Amino acid sequence: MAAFLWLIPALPFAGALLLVLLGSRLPRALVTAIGVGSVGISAAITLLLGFEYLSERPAFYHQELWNWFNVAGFSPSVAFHLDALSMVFIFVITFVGFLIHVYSTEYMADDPDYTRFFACMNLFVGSMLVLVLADNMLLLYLGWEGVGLCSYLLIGFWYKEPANGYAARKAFLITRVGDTAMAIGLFMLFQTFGTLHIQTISTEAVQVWEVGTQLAVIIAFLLLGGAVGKSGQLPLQTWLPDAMAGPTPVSALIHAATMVTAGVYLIARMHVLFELAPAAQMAVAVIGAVTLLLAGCAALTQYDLKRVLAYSTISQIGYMFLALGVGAWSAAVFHFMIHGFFKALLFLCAGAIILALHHEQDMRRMGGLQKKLPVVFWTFLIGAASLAAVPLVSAGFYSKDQILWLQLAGENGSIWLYLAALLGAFITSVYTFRMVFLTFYGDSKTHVGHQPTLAIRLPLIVLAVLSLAGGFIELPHNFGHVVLFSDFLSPILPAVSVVPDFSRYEWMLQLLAATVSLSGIFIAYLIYLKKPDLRASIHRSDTAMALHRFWHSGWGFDKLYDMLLVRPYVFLAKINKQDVIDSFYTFIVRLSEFFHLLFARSQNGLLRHYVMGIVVGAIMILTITILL
Amino acid sequence: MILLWLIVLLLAGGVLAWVAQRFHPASPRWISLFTLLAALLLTLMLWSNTGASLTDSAWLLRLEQPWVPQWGVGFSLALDGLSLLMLVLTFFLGLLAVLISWREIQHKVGFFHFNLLWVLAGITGVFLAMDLFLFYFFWEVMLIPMYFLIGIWGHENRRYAAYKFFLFTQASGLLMLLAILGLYFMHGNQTGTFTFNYFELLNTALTPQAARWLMFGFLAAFLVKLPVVPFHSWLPDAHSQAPTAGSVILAGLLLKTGAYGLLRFVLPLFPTATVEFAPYAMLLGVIGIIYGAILAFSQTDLKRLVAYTSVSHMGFVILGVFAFNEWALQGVVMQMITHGLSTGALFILAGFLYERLHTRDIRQMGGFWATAPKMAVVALVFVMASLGLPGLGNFIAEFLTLVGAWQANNWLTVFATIGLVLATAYSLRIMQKIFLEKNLEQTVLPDMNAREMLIAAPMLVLILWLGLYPQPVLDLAKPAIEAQLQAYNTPLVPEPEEPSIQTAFYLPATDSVYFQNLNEAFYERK
Amino acid sequence: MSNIPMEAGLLLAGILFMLGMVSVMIRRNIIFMLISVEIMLNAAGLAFIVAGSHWAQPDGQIMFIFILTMAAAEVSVGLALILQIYHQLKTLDSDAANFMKG
Amino acid sequence: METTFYIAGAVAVIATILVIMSYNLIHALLYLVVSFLAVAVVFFTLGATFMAALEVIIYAGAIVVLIIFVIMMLNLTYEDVQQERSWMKPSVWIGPSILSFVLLAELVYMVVATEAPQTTGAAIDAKAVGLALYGPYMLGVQLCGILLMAGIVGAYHLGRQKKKVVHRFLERSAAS
Amino acid sequence: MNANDFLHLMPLLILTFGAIMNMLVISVWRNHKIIYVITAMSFLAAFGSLFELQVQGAYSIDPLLVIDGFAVFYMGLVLLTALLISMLSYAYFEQREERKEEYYLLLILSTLGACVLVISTHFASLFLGLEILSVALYALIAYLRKRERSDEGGIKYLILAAFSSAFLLFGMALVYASTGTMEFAAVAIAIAGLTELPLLLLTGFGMMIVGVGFKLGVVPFHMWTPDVYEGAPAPVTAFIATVSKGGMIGLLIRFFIEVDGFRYPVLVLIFTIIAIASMFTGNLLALQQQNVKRLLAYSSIAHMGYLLVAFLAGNEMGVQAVSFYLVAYFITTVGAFGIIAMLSDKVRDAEQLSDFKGLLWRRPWTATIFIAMLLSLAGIPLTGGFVGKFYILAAGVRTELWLLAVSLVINSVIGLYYYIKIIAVMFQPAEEATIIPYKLQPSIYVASMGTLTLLTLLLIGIGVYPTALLQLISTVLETFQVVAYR
Repeated sequence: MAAFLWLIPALPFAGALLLVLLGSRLPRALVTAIGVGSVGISAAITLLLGFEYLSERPAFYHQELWNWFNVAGFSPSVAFHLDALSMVFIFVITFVGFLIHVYSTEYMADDPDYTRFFACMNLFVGSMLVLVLADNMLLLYLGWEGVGLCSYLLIGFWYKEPANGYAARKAFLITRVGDTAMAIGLFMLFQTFGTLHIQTISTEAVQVWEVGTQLAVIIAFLLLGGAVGKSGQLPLQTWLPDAMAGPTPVSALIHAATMVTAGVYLIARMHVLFELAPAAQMAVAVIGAVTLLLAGCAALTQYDLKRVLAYSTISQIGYMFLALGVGAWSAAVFHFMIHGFFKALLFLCAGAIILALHHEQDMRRMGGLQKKLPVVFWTFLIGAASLAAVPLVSAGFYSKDQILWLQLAGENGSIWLYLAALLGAFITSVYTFRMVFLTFYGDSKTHVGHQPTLAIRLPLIVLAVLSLAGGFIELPHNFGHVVLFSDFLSPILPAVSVVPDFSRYEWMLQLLAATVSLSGIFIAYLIYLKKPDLRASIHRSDTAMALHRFWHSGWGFDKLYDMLLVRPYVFLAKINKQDVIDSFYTFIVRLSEFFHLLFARSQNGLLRHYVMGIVVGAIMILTITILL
Repeated sequence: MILLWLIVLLLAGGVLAWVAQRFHPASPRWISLFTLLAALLLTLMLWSNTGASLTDSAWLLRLEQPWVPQWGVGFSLALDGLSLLMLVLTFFLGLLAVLISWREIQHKVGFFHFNLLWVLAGITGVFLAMDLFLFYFFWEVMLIPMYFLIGIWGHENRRYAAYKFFLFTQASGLLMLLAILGLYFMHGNQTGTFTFNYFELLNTALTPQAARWLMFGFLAAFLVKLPVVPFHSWLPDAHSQAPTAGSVILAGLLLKTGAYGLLRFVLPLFPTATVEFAPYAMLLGVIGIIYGAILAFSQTDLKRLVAYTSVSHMGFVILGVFAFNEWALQGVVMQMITHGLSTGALFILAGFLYERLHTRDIRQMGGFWATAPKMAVVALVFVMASLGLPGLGNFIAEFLTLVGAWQANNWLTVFATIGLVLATAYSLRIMQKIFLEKNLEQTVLPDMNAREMLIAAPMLVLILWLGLYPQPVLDLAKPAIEAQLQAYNTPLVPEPEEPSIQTAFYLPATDSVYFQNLNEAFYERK
Repeated sequence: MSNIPMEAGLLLAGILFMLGMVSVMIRRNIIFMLISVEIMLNAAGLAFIVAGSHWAQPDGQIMFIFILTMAAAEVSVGLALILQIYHQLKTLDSDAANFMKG
Repeated sequence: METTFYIAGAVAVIATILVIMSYNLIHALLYLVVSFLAVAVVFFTLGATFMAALEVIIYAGAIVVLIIFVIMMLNLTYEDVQQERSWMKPSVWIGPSILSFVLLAELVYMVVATEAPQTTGAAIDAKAVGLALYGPYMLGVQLCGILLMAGIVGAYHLGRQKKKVVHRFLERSAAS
Repeated sequence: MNANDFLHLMPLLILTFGAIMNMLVISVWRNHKIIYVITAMSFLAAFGSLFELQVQGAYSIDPLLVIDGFAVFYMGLVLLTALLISMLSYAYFEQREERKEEYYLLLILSTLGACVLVISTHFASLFLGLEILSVALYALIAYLRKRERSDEGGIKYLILAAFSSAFLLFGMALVYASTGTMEFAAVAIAIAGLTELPLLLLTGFGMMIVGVGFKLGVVPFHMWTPDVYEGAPAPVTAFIATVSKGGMIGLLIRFFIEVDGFRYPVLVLIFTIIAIASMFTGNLLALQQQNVKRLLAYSSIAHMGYLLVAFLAGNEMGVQAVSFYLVAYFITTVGAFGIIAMLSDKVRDAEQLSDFKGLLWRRPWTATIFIAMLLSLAGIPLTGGFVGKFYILAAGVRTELWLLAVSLVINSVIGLYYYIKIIAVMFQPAEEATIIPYKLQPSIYVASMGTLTLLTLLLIGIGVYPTALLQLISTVLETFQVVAYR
């Protein structure tokens, strides 16, 4: 089966290519077949390969397609490397991707650009697969930029609205900033190792560098830059909320489940490097912590259903970074997977709602959908529970709990990070259930149109099941002690070393986390359902409202960047539209013209003056003769 | 001899095209089409025949004929991988230029094709000449027909643009001529043989002072042609005013002659002076990258915008050339080719749009994706190529250049890399303004027709091919590049062994040998 | 025969030459200009004769003869031209012959 | 002899200055004749007797007479003298005079500053001149002939009036 | 004088004979065609007689003349150019002047003067040659008597030329006073021992430069050029630009190299200043000029500056470069003025820039020839002008005259601007012609266009394959005894 590894990314690419080339001539059914089918077959191959992998348990599969190029020893290949880490990722990508494709067939059914949508989606899936399967950094970079392109195309899918185009460009540009840092990191990696082959770097790095070598730290920081950009972490997070301008399945696939977690993948992939650079690793944790709080607060204040989810995504990825920062690699990846399930679910539900409400996204205009869209309600609830980490039943609880626990218990952990994570968990459950209550409870405010059919329901249900059950493959050791997942990853990602003293507090901490989560739900219940007065009093308070506005605007980052970077740049470009350097040459031309006019006046046609000219010349010559 | 025939073929084709117009108004098109096709096939044949001979010598073909023996001027042509690549690009783009002009050029068709073919002949000569006099000769020969192309068939401000183009290039070219003469006499006084032959002149021993001045002479010509920032101001005008075919040839080929000159002449002739000058040259490159990008961002004239992107992209070329290592130089060669394709394609698109809308103002465009999806996709690919998206040729070029430049100068490379972000800004603006947003004027833009697809398709295929499997090109250029670098030092990195992956399982650390060598070499240099 | 220093002769020639030169510059009447040029040529001839006498050679005088010839030819052509101009412009003002400039 | 030279030189200079300054063409020409005669005396003092004669005959004679003929043909009147006077404003002549003076000063400086090789001047009689003229300078004489031919042909072509024009001119001169 | 002398003077004799023949024929029967044929034949015969000279070393006819390789080359150049000009003149004068026969007479005499100039080795022959040239030119310039401009040009040239001749003569007198001889070689011997020249001699040289500079039309003695170029009939303008200047250049080289003026920094400095000033002034003056004849006049000022660069190089290469450049420049100038002559109508010459509007579409072949000529002037490859300019630069660089070389480069660029301006005018959309050339008889038309085409081919020929001409120049110049090259 390993020989078919290349088919996994190739099929979506082929699908995209077919759709681009023949798209306009194909009947819609065939478009659907190609678009969904290619990803579906990929998913199937992935599953088969996964089973094979589980049964054979090799270190990794490797497949080289061709040597990309070879310049003076710089010889990256187009080659795939499948190990446990990639396995998890390709599973999520193909499987969730497939579900979302299925969902899209209904969601996008009325869109005139149906073909373009599937072409882009397929291209995205292909690129994402290349990203996670690449055996060298350059190929990874290819996928990395490829998904950026698809993200751009899909955010701006409804291109007629200028705001969408703006959001798309913003997404591309901001991630590109991070990518640039990453590219510089790659140059340095190449300079040091003479190759960009990931495995080689991983093995060599330990030999070349001591822990904390400056070069390693710099490179790790630069790679972090890339990760931060792609994963919407501070300070490059501002593009992600705006990215919700794209169709909802896109948000589900790209901006929740897969692409935005590429940063997590990168750091996990290069974990050797980060272990050699503690400062950078600490930075990962801090960034994660700060981001999760900031984004959580921002999510509290949003009215746009999708924006809430977007901020929540940022926040959840903050958790993953937090985990990565303390060296809990597999915990991060686990949370990635679970998050992939429930966040995709939430987005898809949101999509179903939006579709039903005639593209209404404002939660203030929703309400009372509990009865009218039962399937959506229940699945949404499951997703929300998972996001809010409702204890025991939800998968999110297990993944998040592990992270919380390791903040304290992990070797690199600290109480501050833990507290931040805990606070984040509280905020998460508040905004999650704020969303639930505002959307599904209360009075119905908008007419419900489209009822979801099978193509929507099926993905919702599957994902809901996964969001519930997914957590059971990895249970805390005081609580079932299932370590299927971390075991699976253990050849790749070292287990975090736990400070043993903390083990006995584990129960307590779990309880604390559960309490926090539930109390958050309760508070949301109070404010948004039970006691509307409370909400009104918040609205009356000036400070609260100022804070609200501040959070609503995403902590003012947009404005800040606008003022610091965008405006000066645009201004600079505007004033120099005519190119100052050009005026220098114009000046030379003017100067010669001036001299021309000056000389031309001497040529006045008067004979006497001409004679005088000769005399002056004679005088000059004689003067020179005398003087020299 | 075949090299001479190539040039003669083009010249004769040009004359024939001009004359043929008398007999049938459409015949010049067919004549130049077939001429270029023949030339392209000939060069491709050369390429396919040179697989084996590449390894032992950089030079594939040489032609030496006395020309002006009194001065030591020979009609000396030679072909190596670099030249061959440039020739293929020349004829390919030339072919496209004929196709684009099929409908755009409706008056003085014969004279147009005459000029077109003569420009190409001049360019071919530049890429082949191995005698400095001959080189300068061809260098100038290509100007006049280009001047006509811009001046006669250009847009509204064509005369100004044509003047500017001509004066800039001529001024700089004459400075180069001075330097050539200086070199000639220095060599002659040293050895007693006065010759313009490139291979002989390579052995001239120069005092640092003299080398510096002579290098500046050569640089003047090449930097203006390239163009590097303070000397770029001819380019936006020339590019935006030229007819589409002219823009394609300007951007795709004429700029490349500057890069080619740097590689072929400046590097090997003045190894010490260039090293001395390298930081400044790289700085110029970085300034060009960033300055060009900023200017491109603010333009509203589509062709002008693309022209400024050329300025930005050519910054990478000079950055790479003065990094003096194989990565960078390979990157430069790739950049020459891919930039020719991508920018050429953008100009072609601008031409298509102009043909339909009679404007180049992007403020009057918008929302064309709806009616012209094919064009949009093509544009998308080349816009992405221009911002350096991996998988397309430009990425390989820019990445290799930057990797190479990084070895030479860290900070400048950082700034050059920032240029990639700025490239994103202006590239996306192109897409946004033309194909996205609302179609304000309610223009129904017809999509590309078969002829236009015939133009676009090969370019798409090539840019993808170069992005995914550039090795044939790199292999072809390799001996040539090594030869240019000979004067500097032996390559830093010994040839890597073929990675011996027989099984599906990767055996790690096979390349640790060369990585260690590289490291040592690197730290030694520091 | 004479003890006249050559310097004196040359100075005389020089002064005459300069006088002729001034005259060409300040006169607007074309005939005057022509006359002035004759003065200059005559001065040059004087210089030749001074030099020839100084070196005791006939060459200086021969040059004078040539100058004489040339002056005659020149004056004849010049006068013919002046006549022609006078008929065209009805004036001898050299400033009036001023169609071409710039 | 020396005194004669200096006196003749002074006369030549003064006469030339008067040529420059006179407003009437005929007066100027008369002064010019004086100047030429003075120069002829200078030639004589320098021992170039034959040249002195030639100066008188050709310059003072032929050329001046030629000019006078033309002046007569042009039929200049008192208005022309007035006009001449009006043209001679200080603003016109000061600049050129200064220029000439500078040039003269330079020339004087050069002539005086030079230490010319000392040789005694000797009279060259007409015979020596003739021998040289028809000896080494034979070709020169022939070229002179060609020069005169050019002059004559040129003057003939340029001076030739269209019949009609001549006619009108005569008519007008008769009327005035 | 012996038979051998006569043999060596054959070209001059033939020209004289031609002139006399013309005169006789005119007195009997005025016929344009016959006179024309006689003239052309005498130029041709004179040119042909050059081949009979078979110069071995220098043949000197003491004290005035010398026939050596250099002289033969320059005479040949002058005669051929004169021949071409006479061929173009036929078409021009056929329609314009009722008395066109004297023109040819004067043309022959003028050419004779130029020939004497280049073979003279003595101040007397220099002077006589110069004057024959000038006096004939006065009449030629003013030949179209009915044109006010023609007369104006004539009188300007006459006064100024006589004025500058006076300077030349005075200078020669001073040199003579200082050295006691008027032969170039003897002057050279007289000053050979001196490291520093006596002031008197320098003054003499200085004043001679005025005369020479005037004929060459270099700054600051250039002011006559535009007016005379504009006023003179187009073929005469071509004659002034080529034969008259070429003769002077030949003389200058001979004299300067004979006395080895390069040893004296003063003279070199003067010529350097003149060269640079000429290049800049000429080109800047031409920049916005709307009258093509004036424009070419200004450009000729600049071209003389270029020539001085090679001249100042003062080496063998410099002389060859000057000679080569002259060939190219002559062809170009004759071609350009030939075109102007071809396009002119009865009343005025086609000299306004607007007269050339759309010429490329109206008369493609004529325009192409003109473009070739302009490009050659600008020094663009494929034309002789390029090789010439290259040669000059090479000579300059060889002697390391960097300042001059760089000035030349800058000026080439300035020059380029106005040359291509004319070209640009020619390919502007065709309009109604403002000037309608006289319809020539087909045979004359074909002959004239044939001549111009031949010139173009020649120009491109020496541009693409200069070897033959270079070979010729170097063999012919071998006999030219150069005292000392640097």
